[in-house]
Amino acid sequence: MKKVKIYITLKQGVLDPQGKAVQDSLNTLGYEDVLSARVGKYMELTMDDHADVEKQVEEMCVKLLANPVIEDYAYTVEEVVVS
Amino acid sequence: MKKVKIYITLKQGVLDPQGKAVQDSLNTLGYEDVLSARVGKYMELTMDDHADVEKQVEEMCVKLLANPVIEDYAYTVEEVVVS
Amino acid sequence: MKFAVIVFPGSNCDRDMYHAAKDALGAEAELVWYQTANLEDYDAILVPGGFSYGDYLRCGAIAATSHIVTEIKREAAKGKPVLGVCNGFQILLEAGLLPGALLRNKNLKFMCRFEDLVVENSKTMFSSAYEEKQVISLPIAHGEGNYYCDDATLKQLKANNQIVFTYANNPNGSVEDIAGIVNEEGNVLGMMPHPERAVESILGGDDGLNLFKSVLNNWREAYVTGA
Amino acid sequence: MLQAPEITPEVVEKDKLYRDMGITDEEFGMIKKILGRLPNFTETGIFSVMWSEHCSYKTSKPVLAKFPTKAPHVIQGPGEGAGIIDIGDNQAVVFKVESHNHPSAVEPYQGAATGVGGIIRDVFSMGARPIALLNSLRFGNLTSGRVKYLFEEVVHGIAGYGNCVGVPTVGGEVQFDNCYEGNPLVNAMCVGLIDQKDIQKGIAAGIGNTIIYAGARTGRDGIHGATFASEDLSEESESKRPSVQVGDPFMEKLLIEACLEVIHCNALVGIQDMGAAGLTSSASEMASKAGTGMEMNLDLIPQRELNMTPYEMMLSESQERMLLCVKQGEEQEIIDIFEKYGLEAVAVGKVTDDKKFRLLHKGEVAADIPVDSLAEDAPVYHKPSKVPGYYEEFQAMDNYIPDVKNQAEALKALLQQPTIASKEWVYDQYDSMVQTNTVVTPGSDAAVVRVRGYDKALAMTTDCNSRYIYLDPEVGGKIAVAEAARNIICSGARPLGLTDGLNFGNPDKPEVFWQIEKSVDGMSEACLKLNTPVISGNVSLYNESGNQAIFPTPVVGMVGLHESLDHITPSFFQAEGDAIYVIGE
Ligand SMILES: Nc1ncnc2c1ncn2[C@@H]1O[C@H](COP(=O)(O)OP(=O)(O)O)[C@@H](O)[C@H]1O
Repeated sequence: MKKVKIYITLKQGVLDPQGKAVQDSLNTLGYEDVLSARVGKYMELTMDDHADVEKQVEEMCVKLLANPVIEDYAYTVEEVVVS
Repeated sequence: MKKVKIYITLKQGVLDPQGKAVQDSLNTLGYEDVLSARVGKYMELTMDDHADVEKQVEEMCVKLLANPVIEDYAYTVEEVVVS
Repeated sequence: MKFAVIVFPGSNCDRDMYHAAKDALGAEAELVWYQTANLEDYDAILVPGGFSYGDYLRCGAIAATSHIVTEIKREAAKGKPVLGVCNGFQILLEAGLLPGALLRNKNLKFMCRFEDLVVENSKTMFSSAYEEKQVISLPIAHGEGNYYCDDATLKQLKANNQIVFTYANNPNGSVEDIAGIVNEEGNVLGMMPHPERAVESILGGDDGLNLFKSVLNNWREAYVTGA
Repeated sequence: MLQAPEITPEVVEKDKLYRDMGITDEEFGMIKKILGRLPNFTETGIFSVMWSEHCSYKTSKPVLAKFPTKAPHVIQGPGEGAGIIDIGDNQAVVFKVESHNHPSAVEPYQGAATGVGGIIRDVFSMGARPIALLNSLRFGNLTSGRVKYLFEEVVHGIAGYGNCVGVPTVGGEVQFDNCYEGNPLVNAMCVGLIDQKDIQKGIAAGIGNTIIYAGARTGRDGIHGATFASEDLSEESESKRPSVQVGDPFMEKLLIEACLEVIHCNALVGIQDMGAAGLTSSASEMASKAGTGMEMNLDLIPQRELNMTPYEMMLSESQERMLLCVKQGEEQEIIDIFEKYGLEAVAVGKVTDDKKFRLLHKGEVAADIPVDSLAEDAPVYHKPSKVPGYYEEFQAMDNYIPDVKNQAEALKALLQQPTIASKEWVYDQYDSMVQTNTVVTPGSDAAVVRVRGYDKALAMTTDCNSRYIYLDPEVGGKIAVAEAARNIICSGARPLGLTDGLNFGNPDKPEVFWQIEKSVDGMSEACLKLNTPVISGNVSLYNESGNQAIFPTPVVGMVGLHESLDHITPSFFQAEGDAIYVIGE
């Protein structure tokens, strides 16, 4: 089995109102060292082993998981160690 | 400067309707090897250098960024290499 | 003229759209479950608002991968009118039938109220019953209606006169106050405000009715001899 | 405490484990007598939730009996998922209010969201289409960060759920007072519309008929929610809670559509939602109401997590689940409808003739309990009541007449009070127009929703000024009902009836119990005078934190009928030059 971790972030240049709100709240709470915040998505998939896992993940990101107009994505694929 | 990456996930056992919808949709699209999907948040903070960055991040997660009743969090702190 | 109102799991303005077409406009209309094989029998396609698939992942993203969207694309390519409202607009964007994307409202809140819109282009098949620059009032009800596109796309939208409606008082942060756009061919309209909620004066206004009338009139002119 | 198997009945008794579940020593004795043996761990859990205040109304029942509940236009009074009133043309209106106070204090977004989901299920399980939502909220003063957070998240939660399921939120009320600081109140009301021929009941009738489970899978969420709702909020309650219930409004929307299709099947015998105490209460109540028994095989229950014990399955409060009784041999027709909507529907048991509630798990009997002992025959207590000292003090005081020097300043100061100020910030976030029937949107005295296709409309409102009730529960109770009725009348409608949400402190305190009695007396008297029977309601007790009880807050949700759309009157000035009248004293 594989554990796939996918990180989806807003493209540089796309306004991130949620990130802005997080930054403002943190600054208000006294964390003035926070210069910027961006909010994205983090997904974990568990997948059956398969020759093409990486290729499939790439496809899934393009077809569904990320919207190329506004988002970038990155992922890692790890072996699940069954203890 | 530091780049802080924060991963927020739903606690084990907490219902994740979004993850379920993503899994169903991936399965329908033909990715039948996807056995489960969980959707969480991914945040990137840029912070000024500071002795206590780690401590501050820990605090921020507890106070604002994660909801301890239903969410877990993890983070990494990296040096920003200015090129 | 026969309208199809597409019903996705989680659509919730489907009946409202149906009543607008059937009762207020007086045309034929049918609710069409998303697993229906094809849309050949219909003259126009309405993609209603709501929360298809719970708005999970991204609004409209999961619905956009369904088979019926392939059929909508096929009918759109034939030149049939396709109207997407609110979640319907989000689905059309995710499906690539219209350019751009919708982000969360600038204030991060869901908003439900009447807003004034300016009719920027009254030459489309959806807006010909309005006057150019007419100000109309339609309800909005969305949390992610903040229209975004890159500069190149914006230039194109302007050059082709694809911006049909703008907000008089931008409520959500949309680029250039955009509330609704058409595709280059002019037969696919996506908009966040709800024309189907404004077709009877007892519900606060009927400024939305002319949008449906435009579609009907244009269809009659094109297909009904002697009209 | 959750791993049941190794805990023997003897251990449950010896270590008094039942106490942790909220069962008293006397009640444990009653259970032994009912069973004629020691209850096992699972059975003890089942009794504990069914005998909790939330399910059994064991302390409030004698008081509730005072409410007038009958009138020629009442089709269904208290006792089913929601009450029903005739509105002519063979149609009826269905409504009920429900509290979700404790869950909202712990996790405000999900607590409020699942509160909305629960009350919607109560209404569509009667066969009605939900056409409107209202709510009644109480928070501490908006001075602390925690209160602001609770307020914002509760409103987000109500919006998040209601907007997604496509039921307009058309009204409500918000009050801020220090007494709610540690224990906010979140009451939600749902109104539905039904053709009288479609009315359903939550019964498991017909020996041999099949029990079908539909909707979301069962997880370990909210185990012991019902008992939790019947305790005060302490530091402990956070850790006691295994896992918070998360709502899935998308699933609920599909359930609404599927169930409203299923009610037209001849195969359907009864249907009920799984609310508080989930599978346990829905199953045992359906059998008890029908005078039958029920056997379920827990191995067949759709489960979200591995290795769930019978105890966990029976006490889970996972949301968006329904239980149906279906004619034997005609199951597939029903299952097919759920499948069309992508929902799981599984046969899990059958109706029996022995009036027993029997659960099988992995080839063993996990529970075997006389079903009436769980529902109808749960214990009832007559608590002592005592006039509070504060009340006698207040009554002895002279009437206070405020000395207002500058009327304009006083008015401004009043209008700045959050409780009085505009609530637009709240209702702007609710989709109040979906279904395109809302004639009067939030902001008026009562919301008005027309009945499509007929020259009639329904007016609805929630009201309760808890300060008045604190000062004098009996007079305050009358005021609450009268205020609701005035709001309905001002909108141009005739009041039909009401649902009540009784939110009080710990009833074991005689002063609190007195407040409950007196407010119900006052409300009942007003109901009789106004001919507005009580057709449904909800009780939430133990609303205390740090020993401070909330003000007594019996929320009134009232519905009225406009016999013509021409009668609809909004509460704001219409045109310049119109005359303004003041009527009354
Ligand atoms: N305060 C009340 N006034 C009148 N009826 C009430 C009151 N509280 C509860 N009831 C009635 O008792 C029945 C059971 O209530 P409840 O357990 O809340 O319903 P459910 O099982 O749907 O959650 C309902 O029919 C309800 O209308």
